[in-house]
Amino acid sequence: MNLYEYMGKEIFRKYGIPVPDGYVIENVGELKKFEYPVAIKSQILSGKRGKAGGIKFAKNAEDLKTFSEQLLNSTINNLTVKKLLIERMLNIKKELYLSITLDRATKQPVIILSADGGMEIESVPEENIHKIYIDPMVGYSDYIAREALSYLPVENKKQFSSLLESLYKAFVGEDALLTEINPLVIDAENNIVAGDSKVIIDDNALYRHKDYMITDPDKTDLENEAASKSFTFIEMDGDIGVIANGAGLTMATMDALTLHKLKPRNFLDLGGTDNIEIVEDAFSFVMRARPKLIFVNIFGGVTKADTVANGIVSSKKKFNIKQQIVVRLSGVHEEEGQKILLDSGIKAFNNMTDAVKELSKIQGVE
Amino acid sequence: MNLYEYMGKEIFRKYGIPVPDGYVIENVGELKKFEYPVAIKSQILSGKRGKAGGIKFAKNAEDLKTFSEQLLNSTINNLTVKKLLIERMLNIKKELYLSITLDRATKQPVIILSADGGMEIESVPEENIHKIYIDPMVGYSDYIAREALSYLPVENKKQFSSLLESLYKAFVGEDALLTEINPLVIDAENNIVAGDSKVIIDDNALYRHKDYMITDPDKTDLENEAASKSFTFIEMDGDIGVIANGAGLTMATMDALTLHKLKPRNFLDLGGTDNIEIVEDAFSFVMRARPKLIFVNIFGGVTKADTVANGIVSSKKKFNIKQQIVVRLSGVHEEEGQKILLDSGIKAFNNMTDAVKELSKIQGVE
Amino acid sequence: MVIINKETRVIVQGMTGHQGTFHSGEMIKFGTNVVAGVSPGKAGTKVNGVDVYNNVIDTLPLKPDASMISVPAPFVKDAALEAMENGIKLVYILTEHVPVHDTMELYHEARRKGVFLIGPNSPGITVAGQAKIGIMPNNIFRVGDVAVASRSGTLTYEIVKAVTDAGYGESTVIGLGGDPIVGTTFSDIIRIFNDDPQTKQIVLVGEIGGNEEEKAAQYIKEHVKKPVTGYITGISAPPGKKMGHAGAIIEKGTGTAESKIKAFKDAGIKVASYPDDIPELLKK
Amino acid sequence: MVIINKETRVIVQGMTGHQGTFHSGEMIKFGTNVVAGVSPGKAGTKVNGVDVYNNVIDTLPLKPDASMISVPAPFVKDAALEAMENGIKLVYILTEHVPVHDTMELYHEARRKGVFLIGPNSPGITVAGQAKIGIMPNNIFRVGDVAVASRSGTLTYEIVKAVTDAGYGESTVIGLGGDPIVGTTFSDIIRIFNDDPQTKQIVLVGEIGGNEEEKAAQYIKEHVKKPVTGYITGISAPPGKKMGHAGAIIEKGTGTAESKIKAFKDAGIKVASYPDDIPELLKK
Repeated sequence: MNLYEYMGKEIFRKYGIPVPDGYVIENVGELKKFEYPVAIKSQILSGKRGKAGGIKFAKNAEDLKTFSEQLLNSTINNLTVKKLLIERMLNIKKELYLSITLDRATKQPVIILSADGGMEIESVPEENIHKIYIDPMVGYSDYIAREALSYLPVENKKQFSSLLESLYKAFVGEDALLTEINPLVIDAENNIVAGDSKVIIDDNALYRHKDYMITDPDKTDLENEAASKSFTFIEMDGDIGVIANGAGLTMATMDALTLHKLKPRNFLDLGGTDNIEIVEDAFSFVMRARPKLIFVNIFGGVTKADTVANGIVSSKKKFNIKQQIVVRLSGVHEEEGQKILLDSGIKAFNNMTDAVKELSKIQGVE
Repeated sequence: MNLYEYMGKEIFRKYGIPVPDGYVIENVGELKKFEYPVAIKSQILSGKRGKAGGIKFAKNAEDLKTFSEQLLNSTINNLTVKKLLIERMLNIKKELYLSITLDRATKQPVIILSADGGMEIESVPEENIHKIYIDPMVGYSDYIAREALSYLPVENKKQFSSLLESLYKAFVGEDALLTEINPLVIDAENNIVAGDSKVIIDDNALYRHKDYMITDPDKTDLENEAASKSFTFIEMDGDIGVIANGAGLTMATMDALTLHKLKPRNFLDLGGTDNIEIVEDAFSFVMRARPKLIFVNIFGGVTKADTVANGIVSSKKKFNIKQQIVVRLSGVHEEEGQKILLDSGIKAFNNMTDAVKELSKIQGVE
Repeated sequence: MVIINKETRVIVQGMTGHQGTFHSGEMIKFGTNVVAGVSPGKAGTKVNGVDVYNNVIDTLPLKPDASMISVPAPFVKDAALEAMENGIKLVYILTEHVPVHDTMELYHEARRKGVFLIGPNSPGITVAGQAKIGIMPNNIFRVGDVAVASRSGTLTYEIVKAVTDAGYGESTVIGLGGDPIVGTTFSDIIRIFNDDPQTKQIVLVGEIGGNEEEKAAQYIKEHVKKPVTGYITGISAPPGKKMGHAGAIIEKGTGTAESKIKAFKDAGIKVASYPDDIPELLKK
Repeated sequence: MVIINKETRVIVQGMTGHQGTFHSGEMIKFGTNVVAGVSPGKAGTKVNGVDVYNNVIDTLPLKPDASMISVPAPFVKDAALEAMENGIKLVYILTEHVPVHDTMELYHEARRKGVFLIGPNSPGITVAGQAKIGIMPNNIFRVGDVAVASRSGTLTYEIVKAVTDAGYGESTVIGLGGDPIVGTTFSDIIRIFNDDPQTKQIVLVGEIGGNEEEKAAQYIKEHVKKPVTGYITGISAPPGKKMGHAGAIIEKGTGTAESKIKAFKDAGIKVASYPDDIPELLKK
C-alpha cells in the first residue's frame, strides 16, 4: 500500500525523524493561522507533482486561501486532489536522497543514498548513487551511518546517524517495502529535515498496523472493496472482464489476451476456493467494472471445475448478465463442470488457446 | 551486580510482569496504610531468607509495626537488613520456578523451568527441571512459550506466554546474566504473579542502565569504592594483602597462597597500567583492609616493573606502611624495578614460588 | 529422486485446520510418509489416522525430516522457526499473504541453519511416484524425466498436466512460491535438477519481478547441458502495477518479462509464448 | 604457522587511540604486516607510518585479512560488526569490559559468517617468528614447537617467558580472553594445534568457569597424540564469588577448578600446580 506524503510523514514523526511543521486540510475552512511562507502540497500518489503544478507557495493568508481553493479537487496527473498538506516552508541549503527498500536479489534491506536529491532517483547518474546492504539477522549498527556519511555532504553527522537509524526502525517496524525521503533537506541552520515522504507498506502485514491503515489510496474504490473481501482485483483499461484462479494463471491469462491484442478490463484472481458464493462475489466485482465480454479461465484443483461452473450459472441469473461469457474449464471435475455449463447454454473450452481464439473471433481482432 | 528483590521487581514491573502490590521502607516511620494481610520481606542478598526468619507476615497494622521493628537493622545470614519490602500477601495455589540465564556452553540464553517452585532450584530433582535454549540471533518466538507450557501446570496460558516474552525482553534489554522468578505464583484466581525476583546485571553493561544503578548491594563499601576507581577488589577473610596484575595472574597468586595454607585478605587486580598513581590507589584500598602482610606480584608488560617499584616506594611513604611488603617483580624493566626496591630496602624476588616461600616463612606456616 | 522420497518423514503444522486436514489426506493417498501433525492444544487427536501433537518438539522421537506449514499467515514465522530451531531440515510453507519481513527473516535463518525452505505461498514439491509435500493435484503426474520449477500454483498444475497429457512424465516438480522473497529460488533449484540423474530435461516457469530467472539463466548458460524450456508470465503487466501476491512489482532495469525472456534465450532456453506451447518445445 | 603469518594483512580499528598507537607500533616491530588503521574522522592521518581511514570499507582495496579492535567497550560491537560485515575473516578484540550480551551476538554472527573471532578481553595471538596481533610482549618468544592457549593475559606472558627461559620455543600462542563468552574456545583451538605440523606439544592455561576445558579434554582424550600440559587457575576462588572479569562465576556441578583438573588428568594431560612448574612438565 502506497501512503500519501502526509501519512508517511506521520510515520516519520512517530520514529523521531524531523519533518516540517504542517497540517492537512480537505477544505479551505480548515485553514489555520500559521507562520508564513508555507508550501501547499497536493496529496496525490504521483511523481513529478511539482512540475504538474501540484505544489504552490504562499507568503500570506490570502495567497494560501487562493491557492488552496485552486488545488483542492483539481486534477493533477489524472488524479483528483482531495487533501492538501500545508507546511512551513524550508530554507533549503542542500537536497539529498535517502531511502531504504527491500532488495529482492539479496533478500536484504538496502539503503540507497545520493548527494543529488530533489529529483527522481532514476535520473541520477549511477555513480552518484550509493547502496549499503543491511543483514536483517544483524540489523542496524552505527558503522552503517558512518559509511553513509562518507558519501554525503552532511555536517551534522550525529543528527544524520540518528535519522538513519530511525528510518531503518520505521522500515522494519512498519513492515515497509520502501521508506523514501526525497529530498532530504539540509536547511540554512544545518538541520536535516524530511522534505517529502514516500512510504509503501506490505499489504500482507497490514493486520499488524491497524492503527493508521484504512483504505489504500493507490486503489480505486472498487479495488479497495474487493481487497476487503480478499480478492486481488485490479481495474484496467480494456473491455474483457477476467476471472481466473491462481495469480500465475491469471497473469498468464492477461498475457495471452494481450498477445492476441485483446484488452482486459480487469485482473481478478479467484484464489484457491471451493465455494459458489465466492465465485458469485467475483462476478459482482467484474460486473461493476462493466466489461463488454467475460472470460473465465479455470484450471481445477482446490477450486473444483464443477463448483465454478455452478457459480457461473448462478451468477448469470443473479446479476442478470447479458454479456457473452467465454469459459475455459480444465482440471479437477472438468467434465462435470462442462456439462453443467452446456446445460445452461454456455460452451466451455478445455484449453486456453482455444478459448482465447474464441474471444478474438467475438471481438473481431483475429 | 546482584539486585535486591525490590529492585528486580521494579524491572519486572517495567516490562509488564505482574508483581504483588508493595512498597519499600527503611524505617517504620515510612509504613503506610495497606490492605492486610501483608508479607514483610527483608531485603538482603541471601538464599534461604525465609528459613532464617527474614520474612514475616502481618494481619494488622500492629503486627506490621512490631515485625518491621524486629527485622530492620537485624542480622540475617550475616547480612544487615537495611530495607524491607512490604507486600500484599498472595493467595498461593501453586508455586513454579522460572528463570532465564546465560548458558556459557552454548553461548545462548536458556529458559529454566520447573513445576517445583518455591525451593532452591539446586534441590529440585534433575528430571523436574526443563531447559529451553533461545538462539540469540533469532530471539523469542511464541512456540517457546507453548513448549514451556507443556512442562508446567498452568491454566492461564495466555498470561504465561506474555510473561515469558516479557521476561526474555527484560533479560536482553537490561543486560541481565540472570532473571529468576522463584516462586512464580499461581494464585487462587489463576493469575500468575512473580513472588520473588533474583536479577543479576552484567557489570560491564551498567553504563547502559544508569537510571536505576547506584552501588552494588552485593559488595562491601570498600569494594564499591574500589569499583568506582575501576579496580577489581574483593575483600576476603585472611591476612595477606595482595596486589597483582592481570586477572589470571592475580587468581594464580591467590591459588599459590592457598596451596601454601596462606590466607589472602583481598583480591586486587592492578590491571594493565603504567602509572604510579594507580599503584598508590591500589595500596590505599589494600591498606584500608588492614592486612598483616603485603604481597605484590607483578609480571611486567604494559605495566612496567619499574613503575610498580616506584609506586611501592612512594606508597610506603604516603601511607606510612609498617607491614612487611614481599615483592615479586619480573618481566619488562625487571632489573630497573628490583634496583629501585633494593635502594629503599625492599628485597624483590623474580619468581613467584620463591616469593610465596618467603611469605610462608614470615607467617610461620612452612 | 530429488529432495524428498517415499521415506521422507513429514510432519504437518496446522494439520487440524481445513487445509491441513484435506491436503495431508491427499498427501497420504499420494504415498507421502506423514508421521505426525502439530496443532497447539490438539494433542491426542488424530487426523487421517495420524497422531497430532501440541509442539514440534513432541514429534522429535518420530525423527521428522520435513515439515509442511499450513497455519494462518500471522503465525507462519513462529511455526517455521519452531520447525527450524528443532532441527527440521526441510520446511515447506503453503500459506499465502505472509508478511515479507517475516519471510526475509526466515530466509536468512534457513540459510544459516542449512534448512531447505520452500515457499511461502507455494504449492509445494512433488516427486512423481515417490512423495508429495504440498497441494498439487495427485492425478496430474506420471513418473518420468521432466523436472519442473515454477513460481506459480495453478499455472504449474496446468503445465504439468499438459506435459503428462503429451506423453511425458515428471521427475521432480517444485513450486517455488509467488512471493517477492521465497526460500528456494530458480538459481538454487537449477543446480539440483542439473545434478539429478533422473532428470533429463527441465521446465522453468518464471514470472516478472526479481532477478532469479536471470541468475538461473546465467548458470544454465555456463553449466547445464540438459535441454531447458522456459515460460515467463507477466508480459502484459503495466510497469509499477502490482499483480497481487504474484510478486510483480517491476524493478528498475531488471525483473521485466522482456529481460527474463532475453536472458532465457541468451542461455539457449527455448521460450514458450503460451503455457500450452510447452509440451511442443520439449525434447522428444 | 597457525592462523596468521608474515603475510597476513592486518588493520587496526581504533589505531589513533593510546592503546592502538602503542600496540600497533609493537606489532610492526614484531614483523606484523599492518596495512591500515581505522578511526572515524581521522582519515588522512598516519600512525606509525601507516595510513588511517574513516571506515573499514575504505581499507578494502588493501585486502585486509584481519582486524584488531582496540576501541572503548561501548563501541566494540559496532566495530566488530563493521569488520565482519565487510568480509574480514579474522577479528581480534583487545578491549575488556565488553557487555556479555554484545559478545554473545558477535559470537553467533562470527560463527555464521565463518569469522575467526578472538576475544574480547584477550592479549591476542602470536606466531613466533611470523606475526603478532595483540599486546603480548615482543621479547618473550622464541621460535619453537610449543603451542600455548590461555584464558589469561599477564599469566600467559609469565608462562611463555618461563617456557622460553627453560630453553623451549613457541609455535603459536593465543590468549582466548578472560570473559565468560569468547569467540574462540579451547575446544576450537585444540583441533587447530593438533593439526599444526609445527606444534609438537601443547600448553593449556585454563580457569574456573564454563566447561570449555572439559570439552577440550574430551577431544584430547579421543584425538590428540601430542603431549599436553595444563594449568588451571581459581582453585582458591570461593564458590559464587566473582573474581572480576576473570569469568569466574562458579557454575553448578561443572566449571570448578576440581572438575577441570580432573578432566585434564583423565585425558592424560600433565597438570601443573603452579605456573612456574609448567616448563618442568614439558617433554624434552
